[in-house]
Amino acid sequence: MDSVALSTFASPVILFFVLGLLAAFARSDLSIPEAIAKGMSLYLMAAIGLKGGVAVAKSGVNAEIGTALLLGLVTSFALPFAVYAALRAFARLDQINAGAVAAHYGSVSVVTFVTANEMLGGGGLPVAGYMVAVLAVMETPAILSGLLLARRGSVDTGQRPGEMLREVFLNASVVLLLGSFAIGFIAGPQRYKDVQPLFESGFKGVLCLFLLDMGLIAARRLMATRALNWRLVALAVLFPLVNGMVGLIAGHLVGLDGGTLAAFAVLCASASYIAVPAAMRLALPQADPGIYLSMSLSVTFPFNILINIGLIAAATRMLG
Amino acid sequence: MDSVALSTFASPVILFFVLGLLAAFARSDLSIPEAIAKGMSLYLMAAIGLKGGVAVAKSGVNAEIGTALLLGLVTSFALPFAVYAALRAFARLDQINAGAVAAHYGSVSVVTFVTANEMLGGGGLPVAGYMVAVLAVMETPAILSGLLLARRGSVDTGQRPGEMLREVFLNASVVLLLGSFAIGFIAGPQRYKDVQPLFESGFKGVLCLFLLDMGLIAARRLMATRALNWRLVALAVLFPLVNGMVGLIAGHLVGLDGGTLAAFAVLCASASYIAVPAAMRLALPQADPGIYLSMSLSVTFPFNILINIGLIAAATRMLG
Amino acid sequence: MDSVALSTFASPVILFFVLGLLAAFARSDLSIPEAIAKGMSLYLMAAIGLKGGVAVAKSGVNAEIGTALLLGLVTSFALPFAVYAALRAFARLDQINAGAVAAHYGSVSVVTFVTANEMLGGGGLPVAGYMVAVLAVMETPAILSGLLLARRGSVDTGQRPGEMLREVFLNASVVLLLGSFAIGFIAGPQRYKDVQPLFESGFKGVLCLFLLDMGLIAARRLMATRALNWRLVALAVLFPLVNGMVGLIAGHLVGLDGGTLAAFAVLCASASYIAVPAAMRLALPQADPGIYLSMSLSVTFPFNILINIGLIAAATRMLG
Amino acid sequence: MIETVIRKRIEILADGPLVRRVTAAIDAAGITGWTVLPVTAGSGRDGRWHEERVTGADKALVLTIASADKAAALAEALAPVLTSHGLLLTMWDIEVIRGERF
Amino acid sequence: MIETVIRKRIEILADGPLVRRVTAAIDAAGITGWTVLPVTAGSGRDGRWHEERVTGADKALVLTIASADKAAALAEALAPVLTSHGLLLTMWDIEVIRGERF
Amino acid sequence: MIETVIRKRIEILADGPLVRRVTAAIDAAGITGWTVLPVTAGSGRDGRWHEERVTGADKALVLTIASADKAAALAEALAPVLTSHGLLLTMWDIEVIRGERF
Ligand SMILES: Nc1ncnc2c1ncn2[C@@H]1O[C@H](COP(=O)(O)O)[C@@H](O)[C@H]1O
Ligand SMILES: Nc1ncnc2c1ncn2[C@@H]1O[C@H](COP(=O)(O)O)[C@@H](O)[C@H]1O
Ligand SMILES: Nc1ncnc2c1ncn2[C@@H]1O[C@H](COP(=O)(O)O)[C@@H](O)[C@H]1O
Ligand code: NA
Ligand code: NA
Ligand code: NA
Repeated sequence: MDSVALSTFASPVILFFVLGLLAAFARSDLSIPEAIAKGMSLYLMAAIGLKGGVAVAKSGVNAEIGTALLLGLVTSFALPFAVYAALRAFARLDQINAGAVAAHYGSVSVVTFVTANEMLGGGGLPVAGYMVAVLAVMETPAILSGLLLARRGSVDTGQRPGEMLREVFLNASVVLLLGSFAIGFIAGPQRYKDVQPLFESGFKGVLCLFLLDMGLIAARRLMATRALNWRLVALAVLFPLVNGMVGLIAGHLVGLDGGTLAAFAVLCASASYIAVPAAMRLALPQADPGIYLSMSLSVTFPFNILINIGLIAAATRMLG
Repeated sequence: MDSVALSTFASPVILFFVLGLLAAFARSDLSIPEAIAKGMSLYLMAAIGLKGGVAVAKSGVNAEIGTALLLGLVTSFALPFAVYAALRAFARLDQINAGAVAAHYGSVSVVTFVTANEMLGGGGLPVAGYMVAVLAVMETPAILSGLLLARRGSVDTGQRPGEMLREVFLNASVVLLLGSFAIGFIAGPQRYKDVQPLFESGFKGVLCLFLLDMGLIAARRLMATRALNWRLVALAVLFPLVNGMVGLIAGHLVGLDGGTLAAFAVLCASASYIAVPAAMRLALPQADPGIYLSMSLSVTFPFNILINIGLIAAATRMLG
Repeated sequence: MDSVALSTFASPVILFFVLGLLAAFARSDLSIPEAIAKGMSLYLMAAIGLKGGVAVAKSGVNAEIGTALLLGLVTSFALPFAVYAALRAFARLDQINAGAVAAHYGSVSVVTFVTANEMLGGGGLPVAGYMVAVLAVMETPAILSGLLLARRGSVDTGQRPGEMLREVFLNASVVLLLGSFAIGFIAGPQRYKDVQPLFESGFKGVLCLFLLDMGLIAARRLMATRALNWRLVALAVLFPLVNGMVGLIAGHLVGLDGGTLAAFAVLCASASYIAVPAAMRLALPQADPGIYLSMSLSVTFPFNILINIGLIAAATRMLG
Repeated sequence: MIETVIRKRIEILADGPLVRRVTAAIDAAGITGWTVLPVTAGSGRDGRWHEERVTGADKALVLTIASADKAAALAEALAPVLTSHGLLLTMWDIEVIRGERF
Repeated sequence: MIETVIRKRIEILADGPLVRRVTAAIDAAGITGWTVLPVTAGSGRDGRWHEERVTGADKALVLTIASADKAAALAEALAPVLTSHGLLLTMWDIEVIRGERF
Repeated sequence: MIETVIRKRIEILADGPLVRRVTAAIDAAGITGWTVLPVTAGSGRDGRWHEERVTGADKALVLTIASADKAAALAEALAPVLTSHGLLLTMWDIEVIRGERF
């Protein structure tokens, strides 16, 4: 294994996540107030958005960015189809639940991306700033394909389409990520200096505390769920592995490399547990949150953080 | 236009405010938990209080401070009379609502002051530390004049006068501003060093996130209000222009100059949307919060942040 | 008096505590949202845990640590017996309330420790990193002795013993303190650098705001309480004095010295107002929270912060 | 003695993302207002949840006061969503002062 | 079977700055206690509001349990404020255990 | 017209550390679910308290809907804790839609 993978378990960021998992499994009453957790997630998104925008202001806009954005859009839209097929065939999930779960795996997890960013950067694989924009555009196309799959080709949600589209394209994390990306880009490196202490020096520490909370939430949900069976758990490990490799190959083919390639693979490997569940509550209320949240949050998320980011980093090094 | 005004729209602080406005107008569901917003406003007040107190500990107490405090007291008490007359004559507001709105314009907005402080300091117009104390003393006299106007010369509020006075003189922001000002003054530059990283390095970043929230709140209120008409909107733009000029002239006459003069003008131009509304709920419940909050928060506040601070900076430079 | 004691009242940390006390006594409506206060207390615990663990990773594990941990365990278990006797004899408290109060004085206050750490370190008496672990092990043994005393030798709590033990040994602060201590120890000084800006630079500033809140809470509770009489107040001042001296002598005998000895004495002098009250609600619901919270939080805590830490520092210097 | 009138109080527990739809139904039923209360944890047939606004797994309680007619109309309007989206609706009689508002 | 008695439950929705006055009225009516619940959003004749503690535009729900007599006295005492300050008061019968407290 | 059935609504105010015990009793009574609401302040015979989660002095309101039988069983089961731990329990009749769940 690779130095990134090796040093993973001695990094405070990962250790706090493990502490959260262990504390919840031991049924400790440790918990972080909801408002604080929400505040930290807003902070993390604003910070990576800004940082990405400033990086692009420095490096300039180029064709590679367009390619990556397009690839992101296509992948997010396409991945759910394969995921859906596996869920139907192997886990024998009904159409609605399979569609809902598929949407989660096509979309992305912001925290997985942020953690990968830190670990890759620290391991000599720096990630291009524009990947924040790729992250943002990959959040929502999967929702559309998930709905198409769940509803036999119709995305009619019984609600005003405007509400659904707003929910999808103006959801909080997309707006905040793209908004602070734009702010970083407009302000540029010089003016960014003023706000750098908060958004850059504090970043890793906040990530520690946020992952502590994510560990608590993931483990508590896992213990409370009645919806998982071994087939679903197996798929929740397989999806990030396979999707990560798909991302690695697709990214390599269009010319991404190094940390940027690895980050793209991580995006493909990650599953949403914020934006997509909220959309599913509205559009597919019959789907069981016990299934999709437990898979994405309690199995795939820890697997990505603890193991898969390291694997992807190793595979990237082999490629380049 | 002036460099301060020019660089305004590329500063992250302002851009986050604009992001909040745009996100709310686009009906995004982006929002910052109330407890976080409250926490940030307490942080901002403690930070400017401390900084001001330390600055005065360095520069020493002098007659100028006494003059500025007195001028602040008088202006805050006097401005509502002119504002009231305009509201009655031009917007044909009834006496009670006119009195309530007038109280807001005599009082001040802490966030407008903080933002001006950053923009003026960054634009070569540093503000004297004691202006924090002026800010604090200007918060409440306007409440008395507003009540006098609304109640035809009587401030009887149907409540125990003790409660009203406590509300006015011991309200949270006055206590925190003056308290941390005193702490900064007692501790002095040397002992301030220990807490400087939190209160100074993080300051601009927190201001960004706080203004993001203010943008969301201001725009959402504007869209939901049914209480504004064009006359009220026009006055909500006119008041900061005129009051700012009044402040500039009055401050100039008593000998203020540079950033300190500009900051005083900004205080006159700004309108309260925290302390005064709370006092009005108690003392003038018949007044419509839809009017006074929409005017001060949704029109005057953005106008000051985006345009008027720049204008005042330019005018100050012309004076000096 | 000693320089530590002298400079106490000019330190921002202490001044914010005094501001909180004064604001509450003046009935200002200043208050810090509960979620923010909880978030700050989690931050403070994670930060001292990390720092302690990193320090031990640097200094290495040695026999002194084992001695100190053992002494901590024994003292926390033993102190309640003396406290109980005094409460019964002098304040004529009934058995249940005396047992509940005794548990508080055997246990420790995290914030008192943190404040002492800062003040001692700043006054030339640095505290060994492993004292964080001592703090954590001293939180809970006193609960057992308190229950033994309150229930005439039986700790049967009418609840499943598992629940009680979990409450005691896996309570949030023990888990977070020991967990982040372990993380600091595993990560070591090098990897700690990444998270240092958040956890170290911001520390004193956060402590200021947290003590502001503690001042508000302590004074408000004091004003609202009907449960205290002069005998209880006298004991709430006497306990920290006597327990501090007991800690100083015991620590001196086993070979602790300097800041480490002083910190141990402060732990003995301090009384819990977080972990123990929660345990008492479950196990001794008949005990009156008005008594134990008012004594530990509203009398002993301010007395320790404002006076006793300084006295202990002075006594430590005389010893060594 | 102060005069009171009898009205219906309706409380609806809904997932966070659905609250907007519930309040829109209240507005559409011609009811004068509503108030939202936070909830922090719960348990039902779908298992437990705990204040996880981070994962969107939050709920809220919408409370509204209306005349019996309007309350019935609201219940009727919400009925399909109640079943499909697992909302919880409870309703009872209360006395209000200044009842002409409702 | 456990014994229950009938009492009144009163809930009053008030602006944040007014909560202190409502609880003072409850204390003055000789009622043994009260409890405050947070609310996060609402809509009424004056338009919508949303958890804006920053602008002081927050509300809270004060809940108190009392005998019918004391409840009536409280309603009477609050009546003027109800109208002038736009409070919302609802009241209904409930069963309580250990009713002698109230 | 939509069909409603009558059920009991029970609300229990409990200290934070005790909430787990209350919900366990609800589960044990065979009731399908419960919901927890936050509370921020209160006053009773033991004096006042104000959102002090820091000192563990917090409370919560547990709400559950059940048939009259199960409600009575729950009240019976909680009765000893009610007295010893100072819980506050109120109960009243409500109409629910899709009542077969409860
Ligand atoms: N019918 C209603 N049901 C529930 N809450 C209401 C109702 N009407 C008003 N409210 C609440 O009371 C507040 C003030 O109402 P109003 O005085 O009509 O603006 C609103 O913002 C709502 O939170
Ligand atoms: N009459 C009441 N109405 C509403 N809440 C009450 C009442 N009495 C007590 N409470 C609540 O129950 C808590 C404990 O009451 P007590 O056991 O009397 O101290 C108080 O702090 C209040 O939050
Ligand atoms: N009997 C009940 N009493 C109170 N709340 C309930 C009850 N049943 C369900 N709930 C609430 O409604 C939510 C959804 O319930 P369910 O659809 O049964 O999973 C739960 O998570 C609880 O918060
Ligand atoms: Na994905
Ligand atoms: Na002004
Ligand atoms: Na102790």
